[in-house]
Amino acid sequence: MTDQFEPVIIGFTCNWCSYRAADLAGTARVKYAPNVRLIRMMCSGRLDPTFVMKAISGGADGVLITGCHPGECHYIEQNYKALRRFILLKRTLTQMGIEPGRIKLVWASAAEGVRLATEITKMVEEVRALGPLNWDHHNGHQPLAISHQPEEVAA
Amino acid sequence: MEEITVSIPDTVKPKPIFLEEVSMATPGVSRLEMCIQCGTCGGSCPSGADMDHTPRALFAMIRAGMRDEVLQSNAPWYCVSCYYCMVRCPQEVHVTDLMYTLKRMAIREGYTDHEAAPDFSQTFIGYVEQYGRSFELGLATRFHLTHSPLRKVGIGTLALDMFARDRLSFVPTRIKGMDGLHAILEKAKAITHDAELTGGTQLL
Amino acid sequence: MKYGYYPGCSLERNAAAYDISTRAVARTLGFELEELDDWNCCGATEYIAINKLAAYSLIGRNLALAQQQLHASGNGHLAADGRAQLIAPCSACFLNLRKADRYLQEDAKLRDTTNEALAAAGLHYDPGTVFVRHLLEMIINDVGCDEIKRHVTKPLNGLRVASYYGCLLVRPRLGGELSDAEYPTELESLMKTLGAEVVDFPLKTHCCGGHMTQISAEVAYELIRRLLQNASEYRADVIVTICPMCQLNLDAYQTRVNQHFGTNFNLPILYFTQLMGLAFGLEPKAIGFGKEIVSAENALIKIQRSLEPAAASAPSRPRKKKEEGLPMPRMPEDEEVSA
Amino acid sequence: MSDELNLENAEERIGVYVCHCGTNIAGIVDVPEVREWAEKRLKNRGVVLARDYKFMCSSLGQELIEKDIKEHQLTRVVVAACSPHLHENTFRTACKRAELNPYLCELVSIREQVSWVHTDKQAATDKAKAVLSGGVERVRHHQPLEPLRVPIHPATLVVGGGITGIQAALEIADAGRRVYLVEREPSIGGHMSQFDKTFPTLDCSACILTPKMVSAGMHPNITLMTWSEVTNVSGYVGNFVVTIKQKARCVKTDLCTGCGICQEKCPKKVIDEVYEAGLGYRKAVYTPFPQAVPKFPVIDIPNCTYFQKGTCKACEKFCPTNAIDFNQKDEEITVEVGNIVLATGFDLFDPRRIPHYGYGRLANVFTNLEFERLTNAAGPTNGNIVLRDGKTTPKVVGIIHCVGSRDRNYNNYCSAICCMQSLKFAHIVKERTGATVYNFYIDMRTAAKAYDEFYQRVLEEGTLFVRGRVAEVTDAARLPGEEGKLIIQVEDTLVGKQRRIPVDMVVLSAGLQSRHDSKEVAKLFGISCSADAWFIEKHPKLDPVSTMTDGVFIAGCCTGPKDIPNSVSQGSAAAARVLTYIDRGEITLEPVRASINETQCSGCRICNNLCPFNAILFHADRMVSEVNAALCQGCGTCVAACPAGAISGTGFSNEQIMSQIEGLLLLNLNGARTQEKEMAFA
Repeated sequence: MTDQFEPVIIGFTCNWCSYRAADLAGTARVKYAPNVRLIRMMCSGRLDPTFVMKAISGGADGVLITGCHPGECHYIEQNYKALRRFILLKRTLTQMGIEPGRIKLVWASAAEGVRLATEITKMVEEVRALGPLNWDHHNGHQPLAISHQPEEVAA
Repeated sequence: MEEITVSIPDTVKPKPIFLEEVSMATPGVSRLEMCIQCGTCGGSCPSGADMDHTPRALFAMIRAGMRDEVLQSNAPWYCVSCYYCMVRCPQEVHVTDLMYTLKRMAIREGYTDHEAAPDFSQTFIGYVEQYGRSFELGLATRFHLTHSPLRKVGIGTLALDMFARDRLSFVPTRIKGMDGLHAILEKAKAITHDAELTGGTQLL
Repeated sequence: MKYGYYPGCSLERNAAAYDISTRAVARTLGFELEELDDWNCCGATEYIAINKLAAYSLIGRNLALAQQQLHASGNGHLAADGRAQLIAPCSACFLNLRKADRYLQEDAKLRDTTNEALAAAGLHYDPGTVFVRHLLEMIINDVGCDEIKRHVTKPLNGLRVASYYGCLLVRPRLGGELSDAEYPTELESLMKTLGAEVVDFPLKTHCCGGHMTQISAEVAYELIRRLLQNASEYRADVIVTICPMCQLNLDAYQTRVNQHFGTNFNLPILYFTQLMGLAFGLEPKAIGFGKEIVSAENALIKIQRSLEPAAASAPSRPRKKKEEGLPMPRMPEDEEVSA
Repeated sequence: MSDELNLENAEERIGVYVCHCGTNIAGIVDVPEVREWAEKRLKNRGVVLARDYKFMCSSLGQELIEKDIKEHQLTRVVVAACSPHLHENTFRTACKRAELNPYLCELVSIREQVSWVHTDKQAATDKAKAVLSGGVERVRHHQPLEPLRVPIHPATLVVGGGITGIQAALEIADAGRRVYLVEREPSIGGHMSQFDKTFPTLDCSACILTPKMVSAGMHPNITLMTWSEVTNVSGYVGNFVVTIKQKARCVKTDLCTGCGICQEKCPKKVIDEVYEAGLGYRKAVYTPFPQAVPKFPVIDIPNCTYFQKGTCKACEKFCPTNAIDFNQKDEEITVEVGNIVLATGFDLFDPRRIPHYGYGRLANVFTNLEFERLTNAAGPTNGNIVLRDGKTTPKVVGIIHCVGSRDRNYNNYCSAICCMQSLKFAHIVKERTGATVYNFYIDMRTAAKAYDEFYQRVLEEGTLFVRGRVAEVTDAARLPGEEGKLIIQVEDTLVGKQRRIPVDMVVLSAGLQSRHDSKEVAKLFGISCSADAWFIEKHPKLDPVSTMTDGVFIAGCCTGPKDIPNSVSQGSAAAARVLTYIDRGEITLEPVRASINETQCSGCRICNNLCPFNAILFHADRMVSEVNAALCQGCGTCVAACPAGAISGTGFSNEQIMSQIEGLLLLNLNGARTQEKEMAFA
């Protein structure tokens, strides 16, 4: 690979739509940027803002949140709650001086493998353009030591 | 990271095969590769009956790399730009745009010495490059004098009717910014010329 | 309402009737057309056949000028989305401008090189900043038939009109065109609003031959013949057009077509703006009547005698549900037909 | 951090297994390197051994895991292979066989999410490492769980009374189980009841369908609910509660003998847009066709003179058994079922959308469904193939394939049945009228048992085939011989020339498309739709009649265009799946549920309103909330919302996700993480 900056992006996916979209992208051999690492949850409604904080403080350069299209939630309406949290979260992060472009919400149904892949590649390029998240992880200092286990502080 | 993006790489290969060449030289996305040979274009074409090859056949020949046969074909010159083929194509191939591309290639590669259509186009743009506006009378007369002197009589009577109703002018209108337009077109042609030399197919 | 106006070469002379009637209609309906300063030819269908980049630069100059002039002269010209609105009455000009804008947006390389060329005259165009619209589409969607109806003082009662769209306004679909690529109905509803009787005209979006009249007359004559044939089969008094090229081919070449096929068509070819003018009570001379080669006199007379019964009705297909035979499928316009 | 973590569960002994999946994974990911890396770098995270194997899912691969669990006292297992949706169960069962709680096993996807979607081998291998490391961190926090056991209600709901639904209902009913068969129309039978002949055998559609309809109608185990629609579905697999709206029939079914006098006497003639495809008439009180099941008519209220004008009541007057009841109201019926089969079928593509084919404008252009009625002995012309005028027999007929199909402007897919259907039409026209028949096709698709032989037969009968997609159908005559005809303009692509073929009748083989309301239906039953609004299978090849939603099955054309044989097979397949569930009596569910730690709950009630299933109840006395595990679906929204962190979601606890994040970011490795990151993209 080239020596250009390779961002790391943590992606939260919904078990019913976007995770299956990722599977579909796989079975259809749709190519996308390898910079994203996905986590499966039962529903985008499960997304605890602290997860995002954790990812960012842990050195992720961006966070991708995905869920079912509005009105298509497997649990009726929980993706709307995810949406609300996302908007709030985005505002908070912006206040902390984190570029809004580093966190993104994408709706992707189980049938939209190609779309998910496109969105991922797009976001990777956007974050690459933003460059590394501008605080230093080297000395183990964590600006946001958010954790449900206080002792679990990243080295 | 081109190789792992889902978008089609926007790179000009040094020696593209004929199919790629035609597709690339077409503005926007031609979708030529997507043709399923159903013949909707050939069936829809108002002048399809006069073409030596239907658009569909041309596309098959392009795939087969039959460069000479394709560029010698009269089909593009019979295209009346009605765009029926383009809106009806089940694969959304930009048929009409491709016909323009083939015309340009044919002219550039000297396949069209005795065609009427290219000369008409040449004459037409001749006036545009000279005045910035088209000039019907000049166009009609000059073109027909060189091409079908026999018909110019008929055209003549037609022209008279037009005069009688003040629909034809003797003198072309010349735009103020002619120098500017001239500079623009010269520059454009220069760029095109470079592209021809460097094989920048996409610009041709 | 204020719009940029790109008349195009034809409207200077051979289609002067279109230009005159357009400006007249604009005055009646109260929208303003600001002509683009020092516009140049759009290249018709010719330039693109010779040199792509030169063709796009030629059109690019107009778009660049429009961007400058219209964005400068204030919001009057701007659409809701902030694009400057440029009205083209000629279908070929309309398509060339609209298409160039679209492909310059899609094709980065084309955009950059075109601007490189424009730079030679200190010009620059940002694709998407100018919203190119055809006169008919604008009148239908911005003014609207209800408003137009208010201005109709001398309805065209009894005049049987064949609405002819030709190709380049309805095809290809680049967004924002009329209702359909092959069976649009806007012109018909406009004509009905003017009080005219609209005849069925299956070939309404077929080709007039374009530049073929110059290159391969026989091909063109046949295309023209089909149109005249079809229109007269449905007993049209006039064919109404929206494009100078269509008008020229159907009007100026009608006699030659008659010679060529031994037919005797005598169908005046008028611009829709001329019929609007008539219905608005404007003087025929003031809206370019008399410039057509095939005289429209009979048509004019007919409107005066509008009280007389209309001509024998045209061959019509069984559209309504009939007790004998099998019912026809229900069509959206059925209600309209029965009404 | 990691030191503490080490101590925290130092006792964990994790086994890591990396699958080659032949070359599917190994072709892109350097599997041995990943294994070695895990062994070396994740040692201090509890990984005691790491192996790679050609096919982990093979019995040998599974035995490998079982053996290790026993010999190396593994307490956790991580398999890096395909998607958990494919093989999670396989490996869990393997653990179970080795007496390790199946929920202590984690499957991470390095195939669908790595090797299949990336091309750069180094990048892919590095990502595989990160994904694996995420799994290892996550598995450390897994809890031994017991699957939830849910009883299966033995009754089944079948939605849609076409051939597919009938088939499914009969299979289940014959097995002695209760079925509620719900149909929107007044009679079951669906599209098949409108056909005359069926390809390729040409046996009479009614003759083979009617017996099935009758046995469905008579079957003691089938509750037939026609003129009805499902309005609400709640609950989950095994225990659905379904509300069905029974539209007012205005006919007392207990009194009606189906004698048909009411239909005779009804003065109001209505064009039958459904059963007769708009080609024939029915009365305002009607049964769609003579063999209708049930035999009871319905009153079409919007068209009934009495309901509209207040007078008439002819049907009531003449009904010998006083079965007419104008006062009937719509009824809501609630039933409990354990499983649901959706067989809602298809809509026909509307050819009016292709104006240049002239349908609706040109009298003698017909749709395929109209033509079926035209050829059907019970149809408006008693099976006579005539023009729209009702008398003239066509001398030349053109049949156009792919109308609205294989076309990006309309439906981009192949409708699968049109080729055979058009061949069938060609045969019937020849047989009944001797007319000249043209078939206009793009590609001839006759790929099923005895289909191509039928093509041969139609060729033999002298039908003319033109390979070309028809450009337009017009009545604008141009050449001699075209006057008064319909002209089909097409490029004969095998000749390479444009042709204009004058015909008397045009038949459009309009494609199949999803029901206009399939999106709403999908939402009602909690399943998903493809872009074309077809219902999506759990797995297109290996589980074609199941959906992502347990207990909801799909069969027939609602999943995509199908011919009758395929629809019937799917009906039976769905029935088999349902019967398996019923016979098992209960099914085990993922124990993914939320639970509230009362000591931590502050009673703020934020979670209460978040739950769409009302699974959280509040104990005012103790001021704490509690989750009803039976109702909880495990979405986890409340877990994320609880300000006190009092709610935990099994399977997806904060610890599990938090540590997976750390793993994915390689924070679990000792030493500066940034180096690791560079390593990760060396």
